[in-house]
Amino acid sequence: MSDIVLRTEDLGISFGGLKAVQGVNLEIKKKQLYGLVGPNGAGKTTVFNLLTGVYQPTTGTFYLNGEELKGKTQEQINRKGIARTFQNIRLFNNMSVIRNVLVGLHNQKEFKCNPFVSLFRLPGHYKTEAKMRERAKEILRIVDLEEERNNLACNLPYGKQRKLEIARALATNPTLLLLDEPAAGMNPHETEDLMRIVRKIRDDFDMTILLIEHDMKFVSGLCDEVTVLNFGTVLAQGTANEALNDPEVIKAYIGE
Amino acid sequence: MIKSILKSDDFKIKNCINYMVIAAALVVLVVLYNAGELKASYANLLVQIGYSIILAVSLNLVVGFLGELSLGHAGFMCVGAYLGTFISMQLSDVIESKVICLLISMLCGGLLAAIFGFLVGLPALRLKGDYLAIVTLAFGEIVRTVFKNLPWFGKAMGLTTGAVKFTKKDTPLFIIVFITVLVVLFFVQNLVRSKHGRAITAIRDNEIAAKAMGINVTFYKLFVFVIAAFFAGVAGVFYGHYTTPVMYTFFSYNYSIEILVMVVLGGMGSINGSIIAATLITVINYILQKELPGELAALKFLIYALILIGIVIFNNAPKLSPIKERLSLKVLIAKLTSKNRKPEDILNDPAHWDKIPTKIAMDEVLSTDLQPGNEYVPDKPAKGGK
Amino acid sequence: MKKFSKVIALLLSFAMVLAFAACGGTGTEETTAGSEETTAADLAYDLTKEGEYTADNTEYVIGATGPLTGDTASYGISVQQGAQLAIDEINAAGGLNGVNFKFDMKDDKSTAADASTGYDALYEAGMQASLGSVTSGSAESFATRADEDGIFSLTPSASADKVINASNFAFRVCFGDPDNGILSAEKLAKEYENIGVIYDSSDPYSTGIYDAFKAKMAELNVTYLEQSFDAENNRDFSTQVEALKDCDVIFLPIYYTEAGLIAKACVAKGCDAFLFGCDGLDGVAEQIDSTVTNKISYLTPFDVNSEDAKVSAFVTAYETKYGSKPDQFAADGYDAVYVIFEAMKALELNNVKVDPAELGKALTATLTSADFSYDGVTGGMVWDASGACVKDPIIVELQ
Amino acid sequence: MSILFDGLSLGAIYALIALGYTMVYGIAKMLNFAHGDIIMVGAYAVFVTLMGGGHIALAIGLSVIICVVMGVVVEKFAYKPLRGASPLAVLITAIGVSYLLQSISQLVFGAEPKTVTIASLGTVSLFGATISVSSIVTLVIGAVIMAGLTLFVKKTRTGRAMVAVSEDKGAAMLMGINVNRIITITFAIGSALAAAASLFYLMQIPSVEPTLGSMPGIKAFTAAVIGGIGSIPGAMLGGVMLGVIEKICLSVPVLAPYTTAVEFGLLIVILLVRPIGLLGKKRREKV
Repeated sequence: MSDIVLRTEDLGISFGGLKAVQGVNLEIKKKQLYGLVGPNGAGKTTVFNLLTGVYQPTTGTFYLNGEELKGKTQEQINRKGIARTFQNIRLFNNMSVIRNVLVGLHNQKEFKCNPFVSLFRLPGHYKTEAKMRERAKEILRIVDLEEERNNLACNLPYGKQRKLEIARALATNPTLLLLDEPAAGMNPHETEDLMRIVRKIRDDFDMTILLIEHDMKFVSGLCDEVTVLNFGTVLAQGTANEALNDPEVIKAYIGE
Repeated sequence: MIKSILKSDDFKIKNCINYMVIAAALVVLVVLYNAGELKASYANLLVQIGYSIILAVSLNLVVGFLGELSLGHAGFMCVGAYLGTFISMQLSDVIESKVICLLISMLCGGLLAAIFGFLVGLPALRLKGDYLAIVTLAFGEIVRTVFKNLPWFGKAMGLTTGAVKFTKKDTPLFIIVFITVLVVLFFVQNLVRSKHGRAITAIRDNEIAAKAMGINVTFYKLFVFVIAAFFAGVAGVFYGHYTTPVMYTFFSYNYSIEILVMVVLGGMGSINGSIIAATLITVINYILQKELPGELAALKFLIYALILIGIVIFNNAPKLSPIKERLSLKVLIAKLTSKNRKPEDILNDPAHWDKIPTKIAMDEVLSTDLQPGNEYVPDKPAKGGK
Repeated sequence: MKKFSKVIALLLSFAMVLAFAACGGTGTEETTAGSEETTAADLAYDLTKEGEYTADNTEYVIGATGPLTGDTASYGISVQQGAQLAIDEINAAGGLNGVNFKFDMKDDKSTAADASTGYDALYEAGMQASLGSVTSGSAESFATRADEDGIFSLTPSASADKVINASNFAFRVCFGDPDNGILSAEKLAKEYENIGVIYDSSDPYSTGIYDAFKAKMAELNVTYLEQSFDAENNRDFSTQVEALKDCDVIFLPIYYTEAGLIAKACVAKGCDAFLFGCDGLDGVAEQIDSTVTNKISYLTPFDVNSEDAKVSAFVTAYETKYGSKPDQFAADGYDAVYVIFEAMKALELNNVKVDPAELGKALTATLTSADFSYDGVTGGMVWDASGACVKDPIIVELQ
Repeated sequence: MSILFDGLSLGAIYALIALGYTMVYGIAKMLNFAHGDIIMVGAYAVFVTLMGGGHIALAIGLSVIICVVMGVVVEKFAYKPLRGASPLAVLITAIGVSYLLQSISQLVFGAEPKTVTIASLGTVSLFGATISVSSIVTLVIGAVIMAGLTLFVKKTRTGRAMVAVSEDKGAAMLMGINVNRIITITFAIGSALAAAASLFYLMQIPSVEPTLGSMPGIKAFTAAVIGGIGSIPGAMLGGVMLGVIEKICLSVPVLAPYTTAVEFGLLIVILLVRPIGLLGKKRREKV
């Protein structure tokens, strides 16, 4: 029981009369790579938004390592250990690559630094900055972006921007990493590379990862377990092969 | 340890050149002054330049770095000018030295303005863009209206500050102002070049992502408003010691806009730009006032307006950018220093102000429902169910 | 190396703070000028001395600042035109011993800071005497600065007492605000039953008169109805007039622009109260038309329709030159220049490069001396030691 | 009662100006700071025609034409080159245009306030209060103009195109709408409304000066924001509310000097309670 990282109970939200998501029950175990798939508009990103506090659920609740996080703000949830990437990339475009990651490191206990320490340039400031830089470089190394660290985020090619988002999320030292379509817009070669990185993150950091993806090869090649959503409800759950070959799922994707 | 400090960005020449330039200018001016070569008009102009720089740099924190449009900066200055100078006048009964009165009242005026900054910062948590702009404008006008009617501050007559005003016999005020400029610069640059500055610019660049990174948006927004208000209050205290009487008319929204113009012309998020623009605009105003006698005074605004429109259109019009590329001084300098950069790259440098999208992007203005305390609350499902 | 330069710069600046704090301490003691009484000994002067910035003067330079742009620009422009007319007349008549005069007014937008900047520009351009500034706030600023250099200032229109108190060398041509308020209160309390007041809470002139009026009325134990507006923000007077509709008289301690609007609001509201004001109301005739039936009168030293030869000559000359009738601001500006001219003539000044501080002391001594008076278009004037002008108001009635 | 009427007719003026702000904001997504000065231009047009002995109807016509031309010209030369640039740059340009118009009118007409003679329409007694006919006319015509504008936006092709542009410029362009033309039309309508406002303004406050437009402009902008910027009924509601509150405050002697503070305070309170204004539309940001 204790190795369940994320548990949702009957999670749901409705906008006006529209039930965007309802009755989602997930159980994600430690170090699991968990996929969330479904056709467009199935409510996948909405689930992410619920889990990160962008929306507040109208029904149900969710727990991270047994602690209820419903009702917390985005900032609080991030500090509790859920980090995410965005479907439409949301980098800090006018900052260099390394600074994007440094922002991710902002709340780490080891890098605490009172604003007044920085204002008055006490030695603590320099110590923290140097440590943060070292750590940021380490993280960038994992996603192969160390060389690019002084480039502007907005000047990176698309695939690298996606990787930078992952690095930035990783920098917040999460227990659970939510990746929203990480392979979207990547060519097969880049996708391969990304799969390797995701596995490496899981192994190196003992990370639990929940990801949304349309690329079925990516999902089936990577995920241990999969939940299929359609019209906001769970259509199928199980191992990647089971779920994706479920006749209901095939119907939902291909139509009647 | 020392090595890491020396290696940090603070000690790169391009990051501390502004301290050196200002300090050098100050030393030269002090020498000139002591030699009797500096006219009173220039000494006074320097005071104006000094407090304009403080205002522009502090507003840049809000507009350029936090990305919130504020049209009420003169309001904070007003608080500092009235309350700070009032305190200074009370102190002058006890303390003989005007300089010490000034220093104490700078702190007090700044702190009082900071309290107002906190109050204005609160709506900033819920409002964005133009909505915040009109609230800050409203705040400035409210402050002004209240001060113009309070009997302790001379009502519409204004607060006579003759007792603490710096005269020709005192320490030249410009020296204190410019030392303060250096101190303000020290604090502002330190803030910007720290993890906190990164968090602030992250909020500007993408507030949602910043929240998802766990940045405490509430804290940083308030923090920036408070700091900026503090410095504006200090500028106000200087104003009160520079001229008498302190009158509400000076602090109208037109003045807030003038400060904003300094920030925008200097470059959003560029501190050196703000310093240069504040200096230039103050000098232009001075020259126009001095050189256009009598009937031609109305021409001043005409010229000012044309310069303003011209610069903004030239700097921003998408169609003019090829011409600008050819003429840009920046490109020229960059070409001389590094040969392998293309003009487009140099101009697309994000340090160049017109390329920084601030959150004032109008399309985002109306999306107010994601603010803390105002999370999207879906309609309750129809009761009873059909 | 780089670190050192920064550290040194900072140390240097702090050292300077300390150094100047130290010398500032000694500097403050003798700076309490202003309202203290001056003695004749202080005013000993030497008119042969040359000033620092006046060495190149070929004409006597009289300076002033005033609002030439912005909300109050019309007052500044009137003063400027009146003063310029006087200068032209003086020069046409041969100046002072053949030396011409020059008048220069800088725009101050009615702000203290710009008045101070304008003062600097004028001083360094060789200004020898001044008309101070037009509105009270900037005139106070101007006078404070002028006091530092000992420059004489004779403000045409800044009526707040703070202005003449700010300097030993500051005088005025107009009435003081409290005089206006007290005179009006006495007159109205004596003659009328239902009294109403509309004042401008954003204007020093108006609040100055109103405060004195209020105090006097309390002293006389007379009640009245009070309404106010804020000229920056409200220019629609229907509410105020509505509230005072049943009064016999409405006291308007305000300027003529708003008074004209109030008169028109009276027409719109069917209010036929008598409108009574102070010198600020001069010029209201231009602002109203035949639809206004209310009786209007005001206390003023200047009546544009006066039969007096001096006044009508001035009005004709002004109209010829500028195409409109002069208002009280123009008349004050005109008189102020002539007062300075006459005082300089009385001093038998014959040095175009005269030091402004010496001239300031000389002019102050002349104006406060018992035998100096001037009879101008705004009446006969003498000055007391405080710088206030003593003259008799007349009551001008319209229609 | 009479205060209410005065407030309503003042509010109608604010509402007309606020409509101009709101429309331009809704469609061009810019704060047209110079809008108040267009009113000033309209007022001078009325003044000049009347002084020249022209009939009031001619004055109205000329004022509308001049304002519309002015609005379109300003749009073409000052704002159009900046389309696609940072909105802040456009804001600064608008401020520049505002200064420009003010200084030109001072150079042409002088700073002196000029009185305008518009035949007084007399007063009537209504519910025991004296009310000037001009304020009733202001109210009625103001209401008609606003109703007409609402119909125009809802029923005509151009009006619907305007709504489309305000919702999504890109999509509107794809649908074959000439966005530039729509923006120009919006400026023309906004300026025509400003001309109407200038006439009503002169009926109540018969005096023109170069800075005439700035304070009503700011007040009307406040009204537009109170009502929810971008919303036509919101602008009307905000304008009328502000007018009435201003008059109520002014009628209480103790409160009167603080009227401006009360008005702006109200704005802040309303925005804190409803960050999108009273009738503003909520829009959601996609995450």
